[in-house]
Amino acid sequence: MTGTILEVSQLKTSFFTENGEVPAVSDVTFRLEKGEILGVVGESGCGKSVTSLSIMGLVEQPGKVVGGHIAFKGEDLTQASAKKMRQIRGNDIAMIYQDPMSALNPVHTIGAQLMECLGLHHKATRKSARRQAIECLERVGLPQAEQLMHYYPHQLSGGMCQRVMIAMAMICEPEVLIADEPTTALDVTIQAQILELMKTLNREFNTSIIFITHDLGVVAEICDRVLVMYNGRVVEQGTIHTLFKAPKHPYTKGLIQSVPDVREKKQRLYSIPGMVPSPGEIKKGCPFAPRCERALAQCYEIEPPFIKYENGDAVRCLLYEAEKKEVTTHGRIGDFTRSPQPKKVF
Amino acid sequence: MVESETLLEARNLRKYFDVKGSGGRKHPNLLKAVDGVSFSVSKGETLGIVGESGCGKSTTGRMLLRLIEPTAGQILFEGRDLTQLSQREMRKQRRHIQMVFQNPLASLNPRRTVGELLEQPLKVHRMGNVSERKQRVMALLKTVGLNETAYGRYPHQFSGGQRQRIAIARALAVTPKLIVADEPVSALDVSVQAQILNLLKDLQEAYQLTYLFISHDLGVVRHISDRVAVMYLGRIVEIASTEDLYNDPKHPYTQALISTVPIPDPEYSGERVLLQGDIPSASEPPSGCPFHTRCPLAMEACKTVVPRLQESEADHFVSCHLYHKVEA
Amino acid sequence: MNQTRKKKNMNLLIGTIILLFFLCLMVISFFYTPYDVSKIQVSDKLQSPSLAHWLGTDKFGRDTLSRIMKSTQTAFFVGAVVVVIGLVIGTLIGGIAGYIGGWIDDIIMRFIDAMMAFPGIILAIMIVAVFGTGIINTSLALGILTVPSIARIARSGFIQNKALDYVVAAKAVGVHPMKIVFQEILPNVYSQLLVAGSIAFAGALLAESALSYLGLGVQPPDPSLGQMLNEAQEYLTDDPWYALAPGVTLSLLILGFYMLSNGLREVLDHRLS
Amino acid sequence: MLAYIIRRLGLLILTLVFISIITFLVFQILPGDPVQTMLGPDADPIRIKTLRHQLGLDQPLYIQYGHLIEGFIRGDLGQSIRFSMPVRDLIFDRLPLTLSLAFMSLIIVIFVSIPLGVIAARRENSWGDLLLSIFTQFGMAIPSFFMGMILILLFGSVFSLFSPGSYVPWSEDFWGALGSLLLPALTIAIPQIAVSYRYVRNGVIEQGQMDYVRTARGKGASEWKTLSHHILRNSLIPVLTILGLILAEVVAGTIVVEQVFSLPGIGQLLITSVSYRDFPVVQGLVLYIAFVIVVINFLVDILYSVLDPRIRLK
Repeated sequence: MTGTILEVSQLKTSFFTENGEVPAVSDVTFRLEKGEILGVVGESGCGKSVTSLSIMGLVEQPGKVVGGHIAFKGEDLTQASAKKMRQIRGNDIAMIYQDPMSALNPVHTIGAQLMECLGLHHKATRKSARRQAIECLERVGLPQAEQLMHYYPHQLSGGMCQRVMIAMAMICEPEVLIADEPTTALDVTIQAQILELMKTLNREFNTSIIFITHDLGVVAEICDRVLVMYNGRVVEQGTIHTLFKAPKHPYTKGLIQSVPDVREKKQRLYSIPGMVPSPGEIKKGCPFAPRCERALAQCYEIEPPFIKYENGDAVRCLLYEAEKKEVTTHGRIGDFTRSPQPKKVF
Repeated sequence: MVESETLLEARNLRKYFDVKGSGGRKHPNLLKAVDGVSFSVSKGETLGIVGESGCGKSTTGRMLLRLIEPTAGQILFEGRDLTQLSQREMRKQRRHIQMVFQNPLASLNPRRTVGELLEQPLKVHRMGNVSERKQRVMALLKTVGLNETAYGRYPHQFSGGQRQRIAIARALAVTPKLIVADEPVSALDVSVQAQILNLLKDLQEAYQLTYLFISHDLGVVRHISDRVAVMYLGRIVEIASTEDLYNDPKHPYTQALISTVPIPDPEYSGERVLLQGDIPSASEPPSGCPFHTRCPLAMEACKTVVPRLQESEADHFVSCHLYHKVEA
Repeated sequence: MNQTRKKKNMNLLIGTIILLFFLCLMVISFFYTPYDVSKIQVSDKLQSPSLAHWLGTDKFGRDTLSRIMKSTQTAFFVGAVVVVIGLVIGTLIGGIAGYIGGWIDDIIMRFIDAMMAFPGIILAIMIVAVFGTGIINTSLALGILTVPSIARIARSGFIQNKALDYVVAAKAVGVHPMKIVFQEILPNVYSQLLVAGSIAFAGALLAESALSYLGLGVQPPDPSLGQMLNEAQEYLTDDPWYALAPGVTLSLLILGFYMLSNGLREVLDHRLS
Repeated sequence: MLAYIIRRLGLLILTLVFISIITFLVFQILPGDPVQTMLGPDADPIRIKTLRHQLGLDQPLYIQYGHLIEGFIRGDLGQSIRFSMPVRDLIFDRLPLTLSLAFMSLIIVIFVSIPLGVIAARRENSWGDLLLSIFTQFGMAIPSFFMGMILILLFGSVFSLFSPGSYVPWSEDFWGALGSLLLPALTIAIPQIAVSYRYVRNGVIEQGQMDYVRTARGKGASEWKTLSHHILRNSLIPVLTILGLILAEVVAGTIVVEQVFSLPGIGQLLITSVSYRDFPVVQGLVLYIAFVIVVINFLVDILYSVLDPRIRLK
């Protein structure tokens, strides 16, 4: 269960609006190892969802992937034909979304929607597709799967819909599952159930998961490694242990400190001053500089380099340039030495 | 705990909604959004109300201002029963109880400038003349950390956090005694959420405000509240001081709720209580204890007998048969 | 996105230009028309356009341009009366139904649904059949017929806005209900009503001309475009100009109002997004 | 589902009662005595009285209303004053023509507007879309009687394909009947195509942005499959809601267009009856037309619930 399954390098996705080109994602580089859960965390507008849609080839007009590579098992998805992408989507890379209620088609039954996936990728008979669908529903912990096949999405609760979505994503046994804020719309007790389910599936099927969220608690609970994104860039990357214990980037530090803790009462929360910039708002220098307490004069001038460390961690901040071990200005994937496998949490 | 003066007391509040449809006219389905809720808020404290979606926390908050008319129960504000007031008297009372909503963009009329929005409560309650009002608005903007140039601009020209500051300034305008904040930081990013929480704390200190803080986020509630009430299916299942409730939760639901909050610390290895199944629908609540369908510790009695909210330790109330003998 | 913005300006721009042109024509016609509208000159009948008669003449030799100019008076008068009646009564009824809700809303909506089930023109014919024809009766009949559709729009606007937090927030501040209706909700609904009003204007022009064409609307000597088309129909193949001139005028007028409404709607959508 | 149908049926009856009351009131209570209007201002008072009695107008209102409803249910709508024959027979003579005209128009509307709307939505903001939106604005702005004249002018004089006023009944010559009805049907259909086209276009665009469409693409469904299987079904639901309105307009359209093409249908009967103040005929016609439209609206509602499980399974 080793090996890299997905490599994203220098991904750039822009939206072409009346105000010209607005980059939603600029220079995102990471790799996803087989069987790991990679967290992507950041606030609204940081480009985390656009990154996932870019991988799926589902960025819609007026958006477009304008640069970089997405290598899936050696094939560059940015260059793949529409037909090839359709074969990969749902079969090799599947996705689940934030709002499970609206992500299911209201006029088709659960069964029909599940079986559609099989029909698209495997030439299964109706009977065997039906059997597989029912099995899949049972696997995600839905009771009375048989009857559920005839239900419509509006007859189920949010938590059940998300289970159906997961079943739908897993039915073709994909190697990569992209989960875009899958628990944000759910209550805490239901969120816990879904997180548990995803951990189990990850363990059982060795599926690699990209888990997008804004909730640091969720990241700490489920992920092996994390990317922190800000304004379309990866600002820090590391295993959850190093990232939470010794965050490097001032933004990561601020973010971790500003979360109220359910275990203890802090007298005062740390808060990052200012507000989240919209994509394309900051044209020069480090996008976090205006909110950064440790910003240097040159932070407003130079785009900081993506500094990578031996152990696979990386940070995009001028403060660490002095102690850099290995610097690459544009962070090409081949330039950094292979990191040791991240430690499994379970 | 030091006994302090009670500002507001809710007694046995209930709100039943008629659900149109299958029930027909003779047997309308009753949705018991809030089913007998009692609590009190002392001057200067923050009472947090926490619970999952559909537990009735928002309805409770809105009933305190009679934005939703209670089906039954009393709301004593400074000893006066608000449910007995005429509409006219109630409008006057609203000067003392203000509200902050979850989505600031929706709660600010898009066609009014920030100046107009902040002046409106002053005008309604006939406070000051034109120039005094303008002065007050400018002062308010400063208080919540906004620039004076905000005066002539429209809500959509601000970011989410700034809009919430505007909404808070509007609530502050008439120097209320109580502010009901309904999920005021849920729509905000983490970094901005911290700013608004700090602002609320600062304002409380500066103006001796009393808050009723409604949220689904247990971390946020812990941070801001002095006491916390946990709601489930229209009832309060536990109410205690924040420290007691979080360090020693009594009700199995509270225990599960606190244990399932993801902790931003990968080393943390607390035990998680995973609840099975979904929250039942409020229009078809279970018999007995509303939580018994998901409770890991449910007993036979829980299915039939509704537990009452009773003191189990000093100032720690819980509604669970585990702590009180079942009364036939 | 770029293109929609251009198109939006186009709708509003062209619509306004067309309507301003006809408004000017109407204003001028109060003081001046090239020929006397009712002057019959049989020797000049059924002429094609010429320098003397820019748009030709009708079967009695009357100047078509002059008659079209006078007809715009009728068109704008009927349209204005219809829209005013529709907007005032419709907003009132719809607003009450939407804001108060409950059984009052149920009853009003049943009544409106029943009225909407009738094709408008049939109701108009029915009313005209009883009250008699003529410009005033036609306007009143069409005005009443416009009420349901506007009431529906007003109602849904009030219902939408009533549930929004800013209305609840105004209540929480202690604003009087009447002030909430007029100062908070209405300004957020009136842009929708403006759009509905300009569509209703187009609808009124369509219905009035249809009635007049059928001989059941505006009666001579009041000039009307529908009437002119009716007269022209028998000469269609031999003297197409006779029908084309009033027909094109009518279509342009209606088009102007439709474009105006589309333009307004797009401006509105843009502002809200 | 059954509960839904029963509730709709209740609404249907309620609407019918409302409509009959409106019709009744317009003809009975409003100022302007119909008998006086019928016979002219200087009519003989005795004749007025006799006619009033004949029509049952001297009875109390509720009895008159009862008679109207009773007659309507039995299919008896009284005698035409002008033609001295039962109103029912007059209507049934002309019904086939008007019905086939309305039906043809509806078919044209559906088969033209849906593909056009889908195409425009898929190429949103392209030149084709822009052009279609201009065309449809014209389609809505040109009054049907003028549109009819333009078509007669084009197909009649320019291409000599059609001669107006040459109606052939279905029983005599099928193709002839079809030919003589095609232009009028098209005339009625054009503005409704414009209306329906917009709903289809906006529906497809709106539904195309929904999350479930992304899900379908995420599963690997092709564009065609996504459109046909997911988007179209959902976007036709709002189109159905205006189908009732379109239908009412189509029926209204026949009245005017029959006049343009000199077709002896219901519309012509209505107009002549109004001109001759033949009130029993007018009242009967209005009631029947309203009845038909309300029943069709009811059927549309049922169809709506079949297409949308959220309503069916509430």
